[in-house]
Amino acid sequence: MQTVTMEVKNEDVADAIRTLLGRILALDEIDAVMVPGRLPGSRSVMPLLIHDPDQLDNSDPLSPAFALNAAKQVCRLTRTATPKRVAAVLRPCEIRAFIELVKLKQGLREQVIIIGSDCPGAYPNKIFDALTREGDDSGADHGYVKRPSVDESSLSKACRACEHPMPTGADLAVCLWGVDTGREVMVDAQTDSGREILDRLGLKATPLPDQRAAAVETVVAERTRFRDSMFAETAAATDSLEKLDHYFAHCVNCYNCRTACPVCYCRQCVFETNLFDHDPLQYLSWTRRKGMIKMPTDTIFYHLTRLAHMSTACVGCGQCSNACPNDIDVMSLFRTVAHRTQAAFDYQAGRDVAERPPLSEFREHEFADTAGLHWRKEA
Amino acid sequence: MSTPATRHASATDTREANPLAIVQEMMRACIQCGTCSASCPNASAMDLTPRHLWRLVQLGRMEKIFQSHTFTLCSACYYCSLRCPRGLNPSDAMAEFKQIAARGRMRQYGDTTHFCRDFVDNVRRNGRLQEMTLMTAYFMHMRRPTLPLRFASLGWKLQSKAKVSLPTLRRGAPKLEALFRKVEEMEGDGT
Amino acid sequence: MQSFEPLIIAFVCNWCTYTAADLAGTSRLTYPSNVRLIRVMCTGMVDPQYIIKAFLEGADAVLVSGCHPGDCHYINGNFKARRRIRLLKEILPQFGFEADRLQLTWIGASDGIQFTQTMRELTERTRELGPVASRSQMVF
Amino acid sequence: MLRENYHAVIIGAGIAGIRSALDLAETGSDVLLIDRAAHPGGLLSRLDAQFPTDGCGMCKMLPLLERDSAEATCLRKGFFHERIDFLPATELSHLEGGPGRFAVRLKQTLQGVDPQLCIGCGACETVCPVDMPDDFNSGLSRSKAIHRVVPHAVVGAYVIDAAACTRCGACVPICPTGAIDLAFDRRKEFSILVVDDELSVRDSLKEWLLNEGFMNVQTAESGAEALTLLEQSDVKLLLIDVKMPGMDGVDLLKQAKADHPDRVAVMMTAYATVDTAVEAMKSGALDYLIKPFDPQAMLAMVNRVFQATVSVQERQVTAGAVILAGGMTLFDPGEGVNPYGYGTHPHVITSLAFERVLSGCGPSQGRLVRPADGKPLQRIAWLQCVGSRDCQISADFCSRICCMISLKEAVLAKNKSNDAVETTIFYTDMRTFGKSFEPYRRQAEEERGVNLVRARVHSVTASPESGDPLLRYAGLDGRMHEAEVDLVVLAAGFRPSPETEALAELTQAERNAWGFFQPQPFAAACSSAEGIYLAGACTEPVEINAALIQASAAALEAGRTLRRSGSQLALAEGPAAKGVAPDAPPRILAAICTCHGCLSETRNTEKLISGLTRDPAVVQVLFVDQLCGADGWGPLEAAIKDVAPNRLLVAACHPLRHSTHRRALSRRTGLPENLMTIVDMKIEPTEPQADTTARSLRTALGEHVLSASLQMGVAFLKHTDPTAPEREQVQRKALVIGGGTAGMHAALAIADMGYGVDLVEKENRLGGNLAWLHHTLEGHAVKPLLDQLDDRVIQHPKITLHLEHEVVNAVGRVGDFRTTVQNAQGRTEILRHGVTILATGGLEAETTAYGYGTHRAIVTQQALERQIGSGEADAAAWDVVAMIQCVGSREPSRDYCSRVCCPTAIKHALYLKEKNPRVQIYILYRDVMMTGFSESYYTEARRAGVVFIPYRPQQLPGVETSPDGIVTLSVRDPIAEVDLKIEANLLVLATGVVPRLPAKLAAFYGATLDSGGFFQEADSKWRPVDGLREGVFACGLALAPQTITEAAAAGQAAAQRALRILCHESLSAGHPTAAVRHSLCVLCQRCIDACPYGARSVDLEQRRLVVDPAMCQGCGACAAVCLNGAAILNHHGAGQMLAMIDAAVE
Repeated sequence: MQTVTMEVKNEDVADAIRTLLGRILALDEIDAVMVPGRLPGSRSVMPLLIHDPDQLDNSDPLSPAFALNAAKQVCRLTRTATPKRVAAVLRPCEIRAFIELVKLKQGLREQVIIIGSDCPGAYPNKIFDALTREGDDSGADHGYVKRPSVDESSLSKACRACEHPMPTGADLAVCLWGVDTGREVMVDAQTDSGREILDRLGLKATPLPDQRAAAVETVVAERTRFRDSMFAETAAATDSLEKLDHYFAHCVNCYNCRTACPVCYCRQCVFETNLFDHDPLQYLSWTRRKGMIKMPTDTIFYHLTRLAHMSTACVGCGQCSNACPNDIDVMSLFRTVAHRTQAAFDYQAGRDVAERPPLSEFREHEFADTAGLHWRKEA
Repeated sequence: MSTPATRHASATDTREANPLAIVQEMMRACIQCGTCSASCPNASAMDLTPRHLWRLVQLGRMEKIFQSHTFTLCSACYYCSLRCPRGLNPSDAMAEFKQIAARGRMRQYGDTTHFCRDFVDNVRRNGRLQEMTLMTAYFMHMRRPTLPLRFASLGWKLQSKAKVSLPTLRRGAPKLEALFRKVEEMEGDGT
Repeated sequence: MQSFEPLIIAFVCNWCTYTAADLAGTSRLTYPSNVRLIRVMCTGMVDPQYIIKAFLEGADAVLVSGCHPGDCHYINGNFKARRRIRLLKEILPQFGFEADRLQLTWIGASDGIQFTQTMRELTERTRELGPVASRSQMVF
Repeated sequence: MLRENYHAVIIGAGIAGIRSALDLAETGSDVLLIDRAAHPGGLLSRLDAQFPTDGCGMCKMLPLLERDSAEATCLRKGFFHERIDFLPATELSHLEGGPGRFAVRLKQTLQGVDPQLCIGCGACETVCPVDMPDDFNSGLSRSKAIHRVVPHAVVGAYVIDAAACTRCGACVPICPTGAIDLAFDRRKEFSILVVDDELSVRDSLKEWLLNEGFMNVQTAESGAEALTLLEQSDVKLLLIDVKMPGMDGVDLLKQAKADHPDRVAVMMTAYATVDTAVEAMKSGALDYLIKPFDPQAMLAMVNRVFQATVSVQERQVTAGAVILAGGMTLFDPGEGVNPYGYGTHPHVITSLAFERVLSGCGPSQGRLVRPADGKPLQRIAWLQCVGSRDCQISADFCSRICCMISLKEAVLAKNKSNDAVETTIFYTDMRTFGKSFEPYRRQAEEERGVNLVRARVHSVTASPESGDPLLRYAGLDGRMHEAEVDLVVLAAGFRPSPETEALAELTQAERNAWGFFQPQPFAAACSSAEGIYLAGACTEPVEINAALIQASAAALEAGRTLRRSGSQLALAEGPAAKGVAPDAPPRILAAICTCHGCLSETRNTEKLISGLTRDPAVVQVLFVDQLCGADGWGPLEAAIKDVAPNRLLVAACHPLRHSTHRRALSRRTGLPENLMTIVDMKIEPTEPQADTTARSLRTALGEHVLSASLQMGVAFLKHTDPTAPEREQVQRKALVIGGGTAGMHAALAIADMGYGVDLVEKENRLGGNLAWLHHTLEGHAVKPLLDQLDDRVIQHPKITLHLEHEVVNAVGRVGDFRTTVQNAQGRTEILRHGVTILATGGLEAETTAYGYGTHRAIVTQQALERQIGSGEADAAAWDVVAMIQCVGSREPSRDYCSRVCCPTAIKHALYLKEKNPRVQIYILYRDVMMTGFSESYYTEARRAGVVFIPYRPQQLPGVETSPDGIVTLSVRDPIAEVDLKIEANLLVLATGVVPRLPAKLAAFYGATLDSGGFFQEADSKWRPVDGLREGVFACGLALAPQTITEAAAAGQAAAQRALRILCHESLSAGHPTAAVRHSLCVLCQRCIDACPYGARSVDLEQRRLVVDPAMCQGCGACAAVCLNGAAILNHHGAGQMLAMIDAAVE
């Protein structure tokens, strides 16, 4: 079955999705569902791994925020083959991150049924935190789905610049745009496993509405516009070493950005290894040469290296900026660079699990212009 | 045009059974590289290149070979033999064709054969070449009344420049006669 | 600006370009003393980190040079290097390191003259570009 | 320096000699490698790129196991292995004894420059007045009499061409290290006696000689006086007048020679008595001079005699075996008829010279210009078969590699010119016989636009207008063509190298009609003399691939002889030097060469010292003079013992020069070699001082740079991991899969060396294709070979035979494989082994072309051979037999030449002709691939009357059958321009060879297949039988289409390569080697993809990444791809690199 429809009662789209999850959890081969949910006693959203269908009530599959990118959590569940599979409700950026991690052998794609939905975006952690603390998150919940009534500008910058809000790569895509969500949501199978699952849920088949494509296009166009202006701003803000230094002036080498980064998959960053446990003499030698150095050292070195290491895998989820204690806009810079580096290799992070990371392969005949002195050719 | 592959001569063939045998023997190792043809100063006048000819030899295409006048144009400069990478002797093979043509009294080469024979006879008889008697004898043998006309203008030109000698005494003849006899003896077959 | 002498760090592969450098030496060809050679086993072992480090620490240009395609002692290290340089050529220019400051060349064992020429041209080009803007004031 | 006893002496240090030497050294032999030339590398030292890789890659010959035993450096710079001694400019002068106990006398010609002292500064070259053609660049550029032998050479770099040298002496004082010896002293002492009855002759001779520096000249006016003088002094050279009163010259000569046969005598004679002088040469005179003689000629002769006396050093060593690897030499197109005007037409050069034109260190520095006038090249023509396939000059053989060389040169020229240059190759048959050659040709022709013209150009003339070469040839269209080009490249063939004749005499090894050494039937590496083996092109012109296979086979045969004669091999296990504890703080001793005082003069040494010792890791800085000589290393050794450093930094010129010293120092002091680093100071001569011609030296590095270089050296050493690498145990047993020719040879070779072999064969018998092969092209019967191999294998105590077994699974790595084999009944058995040899063979390809299978008169070559073998073939009953070559071969679907089909067709044609001289045989072909000496059989077949008809793949011959048993072929003969109908009694199809190597089986051992389904070699030129993954080898038809002899050699080569592993109890890593820091590793496995050698894998049980230290070659690709330093390259680690960068910017 390709596409099914689910009835929306009381305009509660999230509940319709909970029903879907309930049916999936009822399947024999599915052990548990990982889905964002509200922690009991708090309004905070975290990924929950639910086995008991009754606990689905705690889930918030269309949560307006994500404290962390759950891709790494999916990896924890799929590192090795298990007899049964899990299902996971993921945001498009989480799906892309997971696909990148699968390429890096951190998880097994076939161990998880991925359920994604059109992503209206999320609040930055701090704003969402503030909203929940105020105790009234109705605006951050119900109204959120009914975009565009939500104030776009309060959404995370990463989300506003996200030109891939569709759950590409999911087994099941919950379609919200171009669909009358007051009445129904549609679930589209995007893979063979997705189709198999749908076959067994006993839901009503339906075609996707024609107006969906246009609705999606509108969202993507708006975000692309935002993205491009963000690129321009960021590039201008960092186009010299001086500006770059300024950009990272508040960085304290806490490495939170890389801990929050879903695709930074190293157990320990090279900058935290003994390679950077410099000999005291080394610091003295540096300051002797330069007259003055900032402590801790290697800040720009770290960020540039991380760009070299990870920009081709960046999925633009924005968790790096979320995680920065000093509000450095790491995401904007990363995305600006990633856009160029991924384009250079005709690569798009998370697009296709079959595509190999650009630096994991090479061809004999490619990039002929990269070798040789450029100005010589011009002459 | 398709033709069946003609039988191929082997070393045991007698000259009578296969007149080509001796040339085939000489030219079998030819690899058709064309060095002979490119080297040949007369190639431009030939209807078949020497290489073409050797190929026909290998294929035993007697009739095609003797439809061609290529070998009659060989001036025996031996360029081809000097350069043949197979170490063959195409010049000698050309000479062999001339022999076959002469022996076989092939009409199409009558001009050449008669001229050659009359030339030799003339020298043998006179001890040197006497152009007038040579041409007279040649015309007689050819029995073609129109033939002398073809040579008339050339003859006139030569005569005006005193290039044609008048009949003289057969001074050198007796000495040469011994030479010719010896050659006959050596060749054995009297051709 | 006139007295600016650039510092160039060249990562050269042990098999080809280093041999070319030696050949230049034995042929009594000279190249600018602006160049510091760092011999590596293969261009394929040049981690992007090294290049970034070199630029941040004071190199005005970085050259990575190895065997011609197909010639790599380790079969395909130079192809891997080419991708890394391609990557860095997207990243570094964004931050004020002009693209010309990072170069990849194939210099074979017999190319002693080409080696010195490349070194001279790169030095000259870097001299034209001048020092990396504002790096000397940075304290990262 | 040299040893006295060697396991093997190898004559010829071209690539085959180097391969044999390395193979023997790697299996524990001490090897003496000699070469007539002053440098190793042979012909290939002059080539930058080979076909079909268009690259060099010679360094891929270096050891992959125990890498530290050799220097990791470009082989063109020099060649160092701890068990190989190389003697340049050395020839064999005498050989005695037999296998296991050869007494070898060698004659080394000293080159005038002491290689131990020469630092390659080149000062001498700048003052040498003699300008002469540069041999290395084929005379296309100029050099001096004192010159560098190979531009890249680092050690023994300079030599003096004694014939050209004028002994002006200018180079002697200018040499900063006193390395040049023109033997002036010995010249002064050299005793010459002039005997002539004429006073004027005696006086003038004496004067001339004195002027030339010969100060010890005596004269005698009669024979009697001369004899007295001879008794009194040790006269080296006599100049004797033939006609003298009393005792005449010849009598004197006889008496003088009677006592001292070594004495050299030259006769002086008037024209009238030349006959007497010639006669005198029979009595031992070296030569004669005709009076009145030219003083220059006389002096040249005296100089020659003098040089021969002083510059030749005799050496005597013992050896267990001798390998002849003298290679081949280029045919001189100027010889004989010279139709192409080589040497007279300025724009005609040889293919070897064109290699120099292409080279970055060639006459035009790699620019594509015409050598004679520098005109940019736009049109180049190659003429094939110059000096080959030419019966006129006794060269009825094919030089085999010229076709591919020309194709390659054309492609390289295209590369250099961005495809702008027009390239045309004039050829007879394009012999693209190797497995990757056919695609190379197609690519060159179709993609790169190299014109291939099937025509032979008969001569080259000059265009009257431009002087450019003008070519004339007969096209296939029967018309004459002319082409004007800028440059003609003669694809000159090859001849035996000049010393072959002398070597044959000394060794008693037989030669063939062409002067090359003659191998034994089915044993390409065996000469006719016991204990004397043959490697490389000394037996036939061959490409690199075949030369190396044969070289490895020769090493195997030599090794077998050594074992049989009980030689002890000197394989030391484990590093001699003790390691350094990883946590010991670095203590660096820095030793800086002052190089003949140059440093102290120009440097502020105090500043250097304070700069270095600022880092407490540097415990002492030492200035030593002449670290390059033995003098320097003495004080250094003392300092090491005194200071007890655990790292050593040396600053001197050319690190490679110090290889031997460094090894010796490590052995004596126990400081591991990998903790010693040599920084190249690049020593250069200064400009001459105003008051003297002498030069001093300076380092070419500026003061600042030198300091930075030293600091970088310190950084490198300080951050190096001193831990000695681990060793992995070896299962000292081999698995050979396939019991055909190659497999049996491999199994026997390994078993004969004392290691166990499991031989697994699918069939119920051994022999493979030998079972149906009847005889070879050369006429050797195959059955006896099969019987002999079969007997030996079955009876060999070290071979366990598994007939009717198949491999069903295998795991493991080099040194430790576990293979599961299964028999027909399904019973399995697990075999443990350290190496795997894939010899699964190949088959005749199947076909449905040309009506095969529809008519009994249409058979394959194999079927015909079977019929011949069984006696079924009734040649007498056949009038016409036709054969079609390249059936299904050399087409995109099967893109290789099967190589054996042309020889097989011709073999069968000759057989049928012999049985029935009247049978007509037609062979339809595309290119006749009768390479090397098999060409003569092609000639023979042509002579026997076999008709060869070329066809093009675009227009295949037609075949029709009739019920009466006649097969009718229709084909157009392009030369005769006739359509032929051949009515044949038998049509024989050459369908070629296909390998029988299942991809799954190969994959068990980490091997891959090439596009033809053959085993993919690690490198088609330089590692012809190795898999990319160490420990897996292939031979026979599983490797490539091969003849029986080639398969046997490949089997032995594979065995020899395998023995490198089996001869070790354990294998160790070299430096650098990759490793894993497990605490950081998250198993993303990007390093596994990056490793070109398959040395990395995941240990599934322990869930961790492992590196096989023996397989790792230390390229560092893994470390560069690993983001957080979990994959590291020891001894070239990130810490070292970052520290060096810091030091570089100081």
